[in-house]
Amino acid sequence: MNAELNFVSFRLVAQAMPVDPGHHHVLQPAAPQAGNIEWLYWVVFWILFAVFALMLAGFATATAKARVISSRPLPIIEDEEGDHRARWALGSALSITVITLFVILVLSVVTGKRVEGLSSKNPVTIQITGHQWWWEVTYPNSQADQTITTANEIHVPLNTPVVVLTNSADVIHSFWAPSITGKRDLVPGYSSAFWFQVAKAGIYHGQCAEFCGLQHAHMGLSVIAETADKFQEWQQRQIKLAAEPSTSEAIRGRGVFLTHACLMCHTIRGTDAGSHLGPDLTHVASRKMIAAETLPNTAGALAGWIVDPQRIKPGTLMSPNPLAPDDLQALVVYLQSLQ
Amino acid sequence: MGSLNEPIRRPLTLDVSGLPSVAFGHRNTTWLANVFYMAIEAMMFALIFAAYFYLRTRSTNWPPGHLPPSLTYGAVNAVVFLLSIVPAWWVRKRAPDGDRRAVRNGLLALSLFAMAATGIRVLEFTTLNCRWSDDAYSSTVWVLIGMHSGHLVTELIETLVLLVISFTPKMEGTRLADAAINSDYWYFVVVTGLMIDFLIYGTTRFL
Amino acid sequence: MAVAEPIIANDQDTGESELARRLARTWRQPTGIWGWFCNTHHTDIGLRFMVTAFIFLLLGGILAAMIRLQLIRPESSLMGPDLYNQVFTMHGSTMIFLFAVPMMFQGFGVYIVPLMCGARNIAFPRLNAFSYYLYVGGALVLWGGFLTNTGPDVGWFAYVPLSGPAYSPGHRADIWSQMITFTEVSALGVAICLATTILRHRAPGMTLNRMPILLWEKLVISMAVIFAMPAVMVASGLLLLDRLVGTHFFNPAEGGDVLLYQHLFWFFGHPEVYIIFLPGAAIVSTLVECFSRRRIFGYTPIVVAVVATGFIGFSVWVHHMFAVGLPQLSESFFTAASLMIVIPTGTQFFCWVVTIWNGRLQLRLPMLWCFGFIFVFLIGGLSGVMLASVPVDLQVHDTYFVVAHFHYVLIGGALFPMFAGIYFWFPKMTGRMADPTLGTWHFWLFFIGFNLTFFTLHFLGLRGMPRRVYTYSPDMHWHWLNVLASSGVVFMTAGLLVFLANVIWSRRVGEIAGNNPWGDAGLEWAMSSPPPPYNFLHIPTVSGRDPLWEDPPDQPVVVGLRDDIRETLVTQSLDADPQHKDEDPGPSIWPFLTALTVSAAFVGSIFTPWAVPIGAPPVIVTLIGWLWPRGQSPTPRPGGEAWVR
Amino acid sequence: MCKPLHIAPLLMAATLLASCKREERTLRQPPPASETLNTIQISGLNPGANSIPTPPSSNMYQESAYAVSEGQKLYEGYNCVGCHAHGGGGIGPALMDRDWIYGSEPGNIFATIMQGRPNGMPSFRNRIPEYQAWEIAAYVRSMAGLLPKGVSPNRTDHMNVKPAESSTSEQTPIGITGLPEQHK
Repeated sequence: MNAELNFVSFRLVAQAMPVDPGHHHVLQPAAPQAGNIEWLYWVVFWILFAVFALMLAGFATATAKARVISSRPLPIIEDEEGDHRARWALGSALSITVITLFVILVLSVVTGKRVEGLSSKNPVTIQITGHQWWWEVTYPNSQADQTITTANEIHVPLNTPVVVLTNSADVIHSFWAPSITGKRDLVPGYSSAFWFQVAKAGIYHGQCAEFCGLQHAHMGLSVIAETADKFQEWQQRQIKLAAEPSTSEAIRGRGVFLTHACLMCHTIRGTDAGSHLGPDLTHVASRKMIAAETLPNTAGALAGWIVDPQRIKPGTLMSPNPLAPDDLQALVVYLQSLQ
Repeated sequence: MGSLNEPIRRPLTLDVSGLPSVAFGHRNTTWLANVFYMAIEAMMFALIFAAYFYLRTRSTNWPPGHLPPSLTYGAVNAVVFLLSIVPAWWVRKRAPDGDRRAVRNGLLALSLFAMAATGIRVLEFTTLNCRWSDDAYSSTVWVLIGMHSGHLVTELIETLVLLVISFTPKMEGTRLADAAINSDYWYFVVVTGLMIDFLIYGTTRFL
Repeated sequence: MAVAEPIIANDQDTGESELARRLARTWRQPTGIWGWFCNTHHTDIGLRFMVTAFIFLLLGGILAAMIRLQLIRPESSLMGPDLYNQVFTMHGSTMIFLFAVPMMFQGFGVYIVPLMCGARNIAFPRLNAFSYYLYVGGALVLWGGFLTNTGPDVGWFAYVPLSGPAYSPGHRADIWSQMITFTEVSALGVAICLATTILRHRAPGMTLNRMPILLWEKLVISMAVIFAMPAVMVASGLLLLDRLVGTHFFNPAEGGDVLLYQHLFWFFGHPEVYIIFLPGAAIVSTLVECFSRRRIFGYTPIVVAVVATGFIGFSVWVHHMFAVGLPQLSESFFTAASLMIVIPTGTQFFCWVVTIWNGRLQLRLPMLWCFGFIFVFLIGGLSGVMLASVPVDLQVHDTYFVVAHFHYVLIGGALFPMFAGIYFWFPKMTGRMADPTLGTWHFWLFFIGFNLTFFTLHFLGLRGMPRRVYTYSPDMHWHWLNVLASSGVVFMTAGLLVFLANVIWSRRVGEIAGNNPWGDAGLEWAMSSPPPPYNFLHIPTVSGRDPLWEDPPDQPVVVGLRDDIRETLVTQSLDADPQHKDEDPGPSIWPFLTALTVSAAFVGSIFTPWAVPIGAPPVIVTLIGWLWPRGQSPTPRPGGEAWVR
Repeated sequence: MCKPLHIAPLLMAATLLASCKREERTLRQPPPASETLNTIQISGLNPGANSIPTPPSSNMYQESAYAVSEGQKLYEGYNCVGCHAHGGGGIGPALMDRDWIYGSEPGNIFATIMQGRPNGMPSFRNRIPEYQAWEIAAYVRSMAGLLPKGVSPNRTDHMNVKPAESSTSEQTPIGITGLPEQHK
């Protein structure tokens, strides 16, 4: 019965529509944090490259100078004098080493301060909770109905400090968006905080960096940096309850959602579905990707994911849903209406 | 500087035929191995002590939701440990003199003390006021006492084996040295035992 | 049996061959299958360690090839996540616990150290044999698990809570945890044997000040093992308790703490790196001296550096945990400590340059591998400096950049020196020279393949590819770099095949080596190749750091050790003055039987806690069998000369 | 003489298979075996008389540590805890004791989850996929000590509210044991 839908395999989807997952490069920073680290990286790199070149030159010169070709053991050299002469060389080499290391230490500590020290007021606060294998993203607000909950996509306003509070629901995960800042582990039993501030509008890809089980490879996220206006607009939309379905197919789709396995795990605010085992789907259609940045959020991919998620992310807690084709169609239409 | 390929004549010798073949104390190689062994064990205890204090910082109350372990048996065992130092010291003192009778009596007394300590330890488990699967605190207490009990039993068996040997003619030089090393190890068991007592009976009350 | 007259040196011309015959009979190891399990001679056990570890290098290499094959294209369906996670965990665990330490520390140490000390056997040879069997037991447990789909799938570090009872069902993590117990007990046993041998069985005259650098490093490593390995045993032991009897050490909901595990693990994990690297550095120091044909420059600075490395190695573990978000002050401290490691390592590099500079370099095969080490390890060490810096580490931690870094450090620090050492001591072990042409092919194939694979991984890391992912999306553009990295595997495999061919061929028909083919200074070259079961006809005495180079022709030898029992000489720790005689316990089946009972208890406790009380009595019985006195030596009496208090 | 040699590989193969089952991670479930359940009459009054659904492959879930662990996650996630607590019972009956009102066989528990029972247990048909219901059934049985210890989880990372599944002693279920007479 689900055979006709199996063609929606991941690979087909991926080939049909290549998606740009966003910037994801340590050396292409888009935020002052990653920028400072990139600067430090290159400074340290060139210092060490010089060290490397000097050491190799030393060995090469020594080899060229001392090499004797012989396949029998040569007699031993008595060279007290040579030892004596070389002492200053060892001493000065070590002094240079110590000075170099000290410079690197100072640069590192200073950069660390610049990366971590929070200077600005009125930050946007985001709570990120790691799950096997997706990210729960909450924008807490003192009024419960103003709190936004979404998954895997983090919208942030440009040039505004963003404080990220981290937590984990199961095992250790690690939040990492290389173009923005270094990583931070999400450790169960610990809540910690770090901050960043994006300077360039765009979509930045991130990925879980701590091994967290079967689908560690498919635990992506994206940071979407946009102007303050756009961010406000997005926020206002997200606060709303789910849109009422307008077409008959969408209404049917909501029925499918509420009478099948979907409601056991997912929340759609404004309906009876209120479980927090899986991502909140109240505004699922506003996201670019699904399944923790594994598939593009298109009708085909969504249908393929609902029918057989284990094909795409083997081991995920989401069960296969062998729905009748028109039920599936209606469900997808409904989900796509949840802007 | 001799050439490498010439046959080397060796007219000079260092004659060691007169050297002794039994050594006591720090000269004995087994003594050295025992020191290394104790270092390994001490490291393990130290790490679990560290874990104990580390976990302490993760709870507001200590012990969390339990009564501290009852003092009775712990206190009795501490006294037994302290008294047992006497026969251990006696064995260690008399062994280098080759006094087999004194060593045998010392080993007998030491094994009685070790048996008493083991017996009391069994009772001690019943008065810890927690079960290992209750929480992290209880787990640590059980592992500390459990690990130490393992050492206690090992030491008891070792002493008993030495005691049996001491009744045979095999109780000669090297075995006497072993008996002395066994005393060193007993000291180690006593010291770690007292430290653990302090940790689980003391810090739960005073910290 | 009558007590034989000690051979007195004056009539040594007639006595030498007779003495050799008697010693050979006294020190003979039993043969046959039963005898194989009774053997306690260090050269045999050392070779077994090396051969077994090499087999696991090959097996771990096959797993590595599987990983590279899987990653050669995006969304590859070659392996699913379940198998892939087992494969990379097995690769790491095999290489660290079943190859690197058993080869570099146990294998080379057990084989070379007693020979370099001038001893007839290792101290506590039965403990040494027992350690070998336990190591094999651990290896069988791990690979047996893997072959029955019970291979650990939680990473070689097995972080909780992923490896805990809630997220790792079945016995996979238990297998990992008990493999740790097996291999660490084995390493600890060998550490005790080696440290005691070095401190008590050195030839008279080999004061601490004259000890070869290799012995210094083995001593420091033994100490590092003694103080570091307990940490991982505690970590894996507590993990096992959490999984087996439901304790709460790592359960945050009940006052446990998941970072406690990381602290314990890395308190072992970082010294472990030096336990693997220092033997490599020791081999390089030995070879640089030999092939520069002069005393090594900077003996004292090198020794100080080695000891310092041993100490500093214990104060840097937190740099594996920068990403958990520690206070800035402690981050700066651990950055500084991690950078400090460069100073002793740099010292060794500078001393090697000077030694070569002022010497007459013979670039023979083992030395070629040393240059390979210098190039590769230098890159790894310098990228390590980058990782010591917290901000940079936060970016590249847990990416392929780190994978590249530690393969440069570990393959550079262990595998290259290992091949150097094998080619160097091959004549001593087999009596024949390894073929230098094949060895050179081996070098270049391996060197090119290695750099192709692992240098590329740096770029993947900077492009944001995390470690331990079983696949990646084609949209991430990591594809071609992965193809490039995987292509290096072909060269490395070819290199290893050439090596195996070389060993098989040279062992049979290689050039006969003689006692000291390289003209080296160490005492291990003073006897025939391969060494006789008694090692030294006369235990030598030593008057300098490079005995075979410096000792005058009339350097005294030790006489007066009995040749009818396995008598050994014990010397003082510092000055190596003869102190007393000891008796080597000789071959015995009991270490093997004890290893069997201990293994049964360890394996049983994967499944039930009752294995401990049930498994203990057989262990006790075999231990008593092992230690029960059996000697026929006459009883020394107090007051007699054979007695020292 | 030869016979023991022949048996050895067999034994090895047997242990191998046994461990395979325990360690198997069946990530892609087979399609639902049958639609039988939909045709079963919902009659809460006499459930023992119904034919008991059998799992797709015999004991596939009972012998897999992974399936039991998944069942545990679902038990928490689907809020079974809300009524049954962590096995100790509350609004709903206790699950870790010997009393089985509707039978202790996996099929009974499966039917209970799918059909619901009078006095409060709702039906989860169409809500919980069949394989997940089997996994939950396996976990429920592990709480009562009816599964081998090797597959039962020892503790969760939650508050410690009950003894470990694998430390629960073997129990003889009382009440309806589940197997219809003719099967016994």
